[in-house]
Amino acid sequence: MDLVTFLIQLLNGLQYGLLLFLVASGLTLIFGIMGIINLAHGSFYMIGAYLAFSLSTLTGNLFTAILLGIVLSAVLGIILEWLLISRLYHRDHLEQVLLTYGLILIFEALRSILVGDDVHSIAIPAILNHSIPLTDTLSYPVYRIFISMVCLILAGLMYGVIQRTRLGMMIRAGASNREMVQSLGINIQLVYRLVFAMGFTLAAFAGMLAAPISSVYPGMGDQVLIICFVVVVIGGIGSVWGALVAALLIGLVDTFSKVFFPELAGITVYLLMAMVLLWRPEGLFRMT
Amino acid sequence: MKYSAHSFLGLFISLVIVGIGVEPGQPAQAEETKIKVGLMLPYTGTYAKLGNAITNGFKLAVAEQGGKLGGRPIEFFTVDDESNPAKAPENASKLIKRDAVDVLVGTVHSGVALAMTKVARDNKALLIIPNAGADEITGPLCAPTIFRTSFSAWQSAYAMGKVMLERGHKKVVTLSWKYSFGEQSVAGFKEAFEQGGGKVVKEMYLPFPQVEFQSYLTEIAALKPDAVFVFFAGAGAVKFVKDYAAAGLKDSIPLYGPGFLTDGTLEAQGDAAQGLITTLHYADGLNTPKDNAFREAYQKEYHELPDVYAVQGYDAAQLLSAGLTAVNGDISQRDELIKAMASTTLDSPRGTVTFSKAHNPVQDIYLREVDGSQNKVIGVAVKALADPARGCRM
Amino acid sequence: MTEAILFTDNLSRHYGGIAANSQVSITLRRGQLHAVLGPNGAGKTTLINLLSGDVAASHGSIRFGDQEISGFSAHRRSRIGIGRSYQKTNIFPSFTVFENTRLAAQSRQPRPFKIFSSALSYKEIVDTALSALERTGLSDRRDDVASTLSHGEQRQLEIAMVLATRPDVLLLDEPLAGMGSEESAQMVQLLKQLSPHHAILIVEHDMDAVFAIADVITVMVNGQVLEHGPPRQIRSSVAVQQAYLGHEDDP
Amino acid sequence: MQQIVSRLQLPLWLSLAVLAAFPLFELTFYTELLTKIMIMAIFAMSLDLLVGYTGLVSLGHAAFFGLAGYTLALIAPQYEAANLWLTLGVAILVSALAALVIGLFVLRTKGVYFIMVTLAFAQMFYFVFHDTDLGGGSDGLFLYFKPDAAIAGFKPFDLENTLHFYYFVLISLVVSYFLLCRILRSPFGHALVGIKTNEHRMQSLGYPVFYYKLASFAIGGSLAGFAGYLSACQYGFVNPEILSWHQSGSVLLMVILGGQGAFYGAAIGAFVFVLLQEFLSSLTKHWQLFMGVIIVLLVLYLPGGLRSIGPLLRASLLGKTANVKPPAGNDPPDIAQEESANDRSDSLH
Repeated sequence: MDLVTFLIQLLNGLQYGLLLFLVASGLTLIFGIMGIINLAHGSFYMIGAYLAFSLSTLTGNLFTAILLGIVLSAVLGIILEWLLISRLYHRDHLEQVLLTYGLILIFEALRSILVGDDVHSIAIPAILNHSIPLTDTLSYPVYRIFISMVCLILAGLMYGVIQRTRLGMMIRAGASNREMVQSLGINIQLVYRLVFAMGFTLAAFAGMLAAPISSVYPGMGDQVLIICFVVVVIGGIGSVWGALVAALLIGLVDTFSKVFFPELAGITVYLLMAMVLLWRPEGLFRMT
Repeated sequence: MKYSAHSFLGLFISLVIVGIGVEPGQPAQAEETKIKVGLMLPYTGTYAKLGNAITNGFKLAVAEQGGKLGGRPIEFFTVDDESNPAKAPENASKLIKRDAVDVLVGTVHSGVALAMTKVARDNKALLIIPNAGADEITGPLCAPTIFRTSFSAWQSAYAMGKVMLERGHKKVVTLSWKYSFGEQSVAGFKEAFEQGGGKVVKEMYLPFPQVEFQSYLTEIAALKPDAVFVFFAGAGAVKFVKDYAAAGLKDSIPLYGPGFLTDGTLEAQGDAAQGLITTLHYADGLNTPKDNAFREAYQKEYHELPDVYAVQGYDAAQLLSAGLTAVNGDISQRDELIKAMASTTLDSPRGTVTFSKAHNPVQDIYLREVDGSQNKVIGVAVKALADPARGCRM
Repeated sequence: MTEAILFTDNLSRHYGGIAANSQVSITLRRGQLHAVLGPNGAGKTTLINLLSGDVAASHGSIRFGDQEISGFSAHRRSRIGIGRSYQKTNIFPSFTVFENTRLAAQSRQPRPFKIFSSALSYKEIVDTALSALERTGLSDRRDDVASTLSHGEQRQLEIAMVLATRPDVLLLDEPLAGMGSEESAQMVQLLKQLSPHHAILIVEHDMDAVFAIADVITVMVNGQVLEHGPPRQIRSSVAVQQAYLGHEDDP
Repeated sequence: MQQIVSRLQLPLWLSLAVLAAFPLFELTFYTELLTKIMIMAIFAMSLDLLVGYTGLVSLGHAAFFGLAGYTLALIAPQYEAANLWLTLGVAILVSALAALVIGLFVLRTKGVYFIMVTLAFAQMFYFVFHDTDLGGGSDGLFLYFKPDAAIAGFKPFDLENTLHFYYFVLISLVVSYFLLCRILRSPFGHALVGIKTNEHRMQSLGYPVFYYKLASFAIGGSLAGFAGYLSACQYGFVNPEILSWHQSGSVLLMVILGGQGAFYGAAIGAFVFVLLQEFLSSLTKHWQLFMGVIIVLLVLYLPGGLRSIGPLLRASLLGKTANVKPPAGNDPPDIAQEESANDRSDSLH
């Protein structure tokens, strides 16, 4: 493999990893702060992608669709938390698993009823629909670079919010000591609602961003969910920083294993997880 | 104290068991004359659209004959196979054993179809496959009672091998999903292509149904072949064609494949698919009287244009009709029925279709070019191509 | 001098920059009831946790007889004869009182993975459990579900479970906490009975009880040993009075 | 001793009698459906040992089910019947070994981690069979003959016969049930329940908790393998989907539906789940919507599963308000109830 190809593959891996991070960060926040294991997180990604499809068909513009989609998914997240998730805080993980598993079935069925089972694609907005020539045969799509930039900016924003703001302080405190937060007079219920809506929106947003390059199809949330679990296990539950590192790691391992051991490509990320478990059962960046 | 709880549950189990024992919906014995057709097709999931098109095609053919085939009214039993092979044996046996259908029709997904084939062989049931192209079905698994009205994986890929040679390509990379239909397509292509002196420099596979192609595209760009042969369908086809174009490869390395690459997906693929050359046993713009009539009737009935799957469903009913007509609707004359079906010549919208010894269609494979939202016919790649039916002992 | 069973040498445990225990060196002897006193946060429970293996030591050594055990897991320490009770009642609330102690006794069964014989068919284990219940005065409640016991009874059960594991060393974290005076007296009586055959370390706030039964007292402040000696010496220690007894908050 | 037929036994024996008599109706399809349900019941009971009695919420239990099925399909000769006893032994052994090895990894984690990690490991096995040529890739493998039960020339029964297969599975179900009840009654079983209830205390009482959990995980995995073997036999077909996480999710659902912490509850769960699925999917193609709603309602309003309906009804009939809502997730597993299914002669109460 020559250097240019290697660098391009590196770019591919990073781009995939950054997108994974966007989905997984919501999952890890919901885990870490609310103590909820959410199997429906993949469905949120799917919902985002279908929102992007429906809304961009409706408005004719992907950016408008994404803006509307963000608002809608935040509202959906708040409703879902209020209606169902809020009843799970004092339940054990088993019941959380089941309820959110039920949600997957419901969301998939609703998707089928409302939008149908067809595969749809979404046009890349004209200003981003270019490619940068890299070699005489290969160009790199600008839209993929755009996605990576957006993911990076969001990662930075999240870091800022969690480290610098009052909400971030509540989030950090909530993760380490729920009772203490309550005794400080912070409305934990409100924090939870915001965090859940944020997690929902992050996953949905990732789905919207990815929709033009992945197309929109039934069952698209499943694969994402399980890989996100691996990200969270490797990174450490509740650690956004860990999720970033793990997602990039998985992006790279997955991309290069496809090149070097195509037969084992599906398995390598799980082997990586097994190794991390042996070394650090609590993940690389367990929040303490 | 615990007694009542447990007896309640025991009673419950008993009731449930007895309940299902009583429930089975035996169709009324009175109408003996009805032919029971079991449609086992995907009505949910990725292939739902294909399942519906096949059903529509089948029912259109039945309707054209006044709701009867071979003079007998048809009663439909439907099962959604969800394209899930794990549930396939059970679903097939549901139709055969519970509903006691006379003919089983299905399905789209090859894995499900293989399981159906097994159940049909075990129960000696009559099976008509309106899509799934796994070579084995009319190869090692062939049986007198099993027919296919669609294609084998080998057929359209083999034709493409010839086409790409004619177009002067020597060095080719292949890419496909790693499952039997994909591998068989690549094998069929390779057979024709390398016989004619071409060379496949690399065979690449990715697990079904993954759609993250970027690293494979990078490798194709690094290998710089004359052309690329791919097998993808549905969602994967949409994404691959778009990614191929976005990576800038469309203009430098031509892309070919069996027609599933651009069938039913053109709306989603948009500009990225324009000009792609594919091979398949059906095409838009055939402009034969039969095809025109079929298209008009289909559009009138279902308010959309038919696709290749609708044709295959339509032909499944035509094939059954040919058999039933020969025995005057007496389905108990199994041997006569099968003989008539195997030797029939179908007047299909796609052209004339006969059946090989292994009961796979012998048909023209068209060369098509994407033009707008249509796969326009631009020629015939191979005339009356028959699957070699390797491994079939019949 | 009575037989020394458990030693610690410069035992320390740090949480971040805070030392919960710092260079604690004590010796537990069979036949000696060793009480640990100190204000809240002095590191008494941490000491028990360190000895029982619930918490790993940052530095220092723990020896059991002539064996270095600071690397042993909690269950291994229990199996060599170190039993502990908890400050916050830590039982199996949904089991019967009998099953709580029986399970404790069963932990000493030589072949743990026998999977086809009835748990109730091991007479020795059953007897051990019954005797532990009898010693703690819970015999007549043995068929009740543990969560229905009163707080004091649950404390007794806590001790019964430790006894059922037949330990040489007993680490008791506030066994009298929340008990009525009658129950307290009963427990004190029990401790006196147990003392000759066991090495006992007890963390307790009830001063009267401690001075009545302890053979040796260690006073801890801020994770460190302040004073060490027989009750008389501790009572007269100026340092202890200043640091602890002077502003005792427990009545 | 005088209670030969205990309170629990009567309904259980009744159900057994109904099951034993069912083939007399000669409804081939439903006999086969019941066969499948009984296999799923074994599978669900094996998971209940982990979830309901050891406190290990595994979302990857299908791995062992599928592994045994694949083992059979891989070692069976293509053109003749395999030996039942040999292949069954090998298949269960493979599942047990896999459970031991996976257990070494996953049992290093707890709680939410455990759930995710079991899911991920099962997914790894899924990809092994899905992506490589080992087991026919995503198309799976066929088994053209059911295993042969002959021992030294004597053939006690023929699995190709639907009825024989039905009774073979029925006996397997009964044997599995009593085996599990016996394990539960043993010191080992009592220790497992102790671990579920208060793992920390078990540790400080001197139990090497890790090894107990590992043993439980291996037993559960083996029994799941037994079920997977039977399932592969029944349909003569294995496919990666049998180890998919939806399969793991379904079996977990069966356990909870029936009520965890009682093996007969898991069996009831399997019956109700499969029948419900049959029923809903015959009504509408969007049956998943109803299934999802039922699951959500189950979690919200009946966390104790169907098993808790009886007490709930009684409580509301008698106007009691106490105990109507079972303490979620912390239900004491019914050692006593399971035991009563066996004889109580050695009870010391």
